[in-house]
Amino acid sequence: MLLDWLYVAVFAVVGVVMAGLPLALVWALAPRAEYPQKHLTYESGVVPFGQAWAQFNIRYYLFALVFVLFEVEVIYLFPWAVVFRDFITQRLGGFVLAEAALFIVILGMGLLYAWRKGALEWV
Amino acid sequence: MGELGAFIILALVTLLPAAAVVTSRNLVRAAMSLVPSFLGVAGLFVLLQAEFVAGIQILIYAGAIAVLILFVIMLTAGGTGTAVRQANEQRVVGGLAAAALTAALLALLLRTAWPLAAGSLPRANVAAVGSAFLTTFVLAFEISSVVLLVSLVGALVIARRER
Amino acid sequence: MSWLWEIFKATLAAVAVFTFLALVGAMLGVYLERKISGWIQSRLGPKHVGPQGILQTVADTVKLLQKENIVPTNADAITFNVAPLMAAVAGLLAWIIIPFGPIFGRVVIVRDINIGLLFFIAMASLIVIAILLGGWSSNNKYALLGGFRSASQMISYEIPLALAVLVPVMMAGTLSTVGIVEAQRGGWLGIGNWFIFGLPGNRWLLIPGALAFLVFFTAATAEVNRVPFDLPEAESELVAGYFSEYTGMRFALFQLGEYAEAFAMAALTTVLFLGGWHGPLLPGVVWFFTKMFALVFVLMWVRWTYPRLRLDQLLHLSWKGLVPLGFVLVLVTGWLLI
Amino acid sequence: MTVGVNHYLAVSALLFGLGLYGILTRRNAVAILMGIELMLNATNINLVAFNRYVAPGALAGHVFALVIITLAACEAAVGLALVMAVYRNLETVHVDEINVLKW
Repeated sequence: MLLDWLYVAVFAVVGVVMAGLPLALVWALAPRAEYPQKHLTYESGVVPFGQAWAQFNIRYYLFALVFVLFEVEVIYLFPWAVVFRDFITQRLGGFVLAEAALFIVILGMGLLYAWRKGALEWV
Repeated sequence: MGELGAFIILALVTLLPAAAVVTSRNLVRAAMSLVPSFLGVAGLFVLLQAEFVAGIQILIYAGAIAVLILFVIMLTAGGTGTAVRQANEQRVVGGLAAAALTAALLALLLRTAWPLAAGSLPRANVAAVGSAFLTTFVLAFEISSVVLLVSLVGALVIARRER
Repeated sequence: MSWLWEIFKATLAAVAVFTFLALVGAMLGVYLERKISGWIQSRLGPKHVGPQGILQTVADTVKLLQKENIVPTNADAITFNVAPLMAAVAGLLAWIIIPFGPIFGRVVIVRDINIGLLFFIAMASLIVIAILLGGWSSNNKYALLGGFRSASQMISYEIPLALAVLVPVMMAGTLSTVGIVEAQRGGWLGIGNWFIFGLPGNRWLLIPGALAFLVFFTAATAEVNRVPFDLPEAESELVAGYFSEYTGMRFALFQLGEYAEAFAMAALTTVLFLGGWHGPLLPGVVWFFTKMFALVFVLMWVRWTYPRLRLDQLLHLSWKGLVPLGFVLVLVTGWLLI
Repeated sequence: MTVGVNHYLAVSALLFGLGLYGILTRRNAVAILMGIELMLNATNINLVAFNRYVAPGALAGHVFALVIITLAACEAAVGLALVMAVYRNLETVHVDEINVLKW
């Protein structure tokens, strides 16, 4: 089991090195013509004005919020899904399904609430 | 020998970015260095044979909570935090207090003789966690959905201006 | 020192998978995309460089190598460089759990992690961070907004992706990809037991299986920002989405990450629903690659047939369509399995 | 020598201290939340370490750590909702500027 994750770590390190290789090549090969106008950000031709940081709008946050809370639900459903068939063989399938159904219904009410209150609207 | 080397690397990968999170002046860089710290902790979980918890740590912490924190930082113009002083004036006192607590914790944790038990965790720990959730910890399983619902409703009410 | 030998083998595997992704994923993918879109619009696509334009993407890469890397004024240089690396590495890591099929009786897979699918979805969720950081660090209003929109789209489609994955996991009872493909063995003509056709025991599972396939493939298309969900980098929308400030090779790294993820999603769909390497006559690996490239063809074919969804329609489809459908599918599969 | 439970306890104590330092000395509400996340991670390391070394039979430590991750997500969600509400009304996220008891 440790070996699998050793492969993951080595893959990450080798990935960063291999992805960095072309960047290093470009650093070595590419020409450098430094003049300030080139570094201006591209605002489709218009001279950039003001700071880049977005003005305040809440809907991005609402979607991230609903995402986090529904992603957390995955913690409970993944082990349930893996172990579901074993419980069926032990004749406990109905009981286990009822547990998960209760879990999903409660969270479904959360989604319904967000839907009715318009938190999922983009406008 | 290998496991100790892996442990040291992962401990560094956890602690150094965590130090960067609490001391960095640029807020988005602080949030960015939060991600390797979470991945380091996930690595420690793997060394502790807690594979499912490591997967969930990567998925929820590094993939969802870090994204939420990045969103809020960028939305509240925290990104411009570079110009604003980040640490408040009680930096020295805070540092001392934190160091004192850490020293006390270390003394307490390292000196007590924990009742170590031999044996190793079940290999397929997703199935083991699943059956634990569905049999012995059913209450935690169901209460968590209620907690999620309550926090979703609460967060939506707080964040949105009532129209 | 056995683990030193293991690290050596892992590096070899990593280099092999990365070159496979860079060559087949990025270069061949871009070439196929241009040829297929040309063919769909009854024009020829690249033809001059090399026979039938096969070397076109090689020429593009060499050109990219000479492009200067420009970092916009007072952008955060470190984040600006880290974001494309993160996207490319996350795309690469997703390939660890993809089983290519048996050669000489042994299944060719980098490592069969026993929380395979959870690891895959975790890697897919790391790309959102790379996109957000890329958008923010370019210090360009449009790149930042493009980063927000693209990140919102990708996180909204991660929930249906995870829910659709639950259906095959419930049928197979394991998270490891090899286990899921093994559970789809046998059946009529070697096809009967694919999860898209339900389990041999009860064929009623055909309905949730096929629906889960559709939900998964739609969510996968959205995860990879391809039309009809490629609003963030659409020409008609913001300048060029989150990578409008990225020039030269860094832009190519974002593309490599995206194509690697697109191929990984196509490969995972074959593993989960279309029986991985199972097929009537041909050897396993051939079946796996034909199914994978068939799905890649569908991804490219959809690009020229569907109009682009507006962002609110896109989020509407996910939160009000796919997520409730995902919940219902999980419950129906559970009910049918009892 | 092999990695014992004390190694993990040392790492989690240090992480806990870093998180506490972050909370005590940061002005930005979101940075304080990051400190809280670090402290929660430290407790998770402890739980999983004890489960591995002290009680390897049942998976109580893993389940507890998963519930803590759930609560950390809920806490982050509600905490950041508060930060957004404060930012909308008071135009600031710096905690020492939020001293007006009335909105």
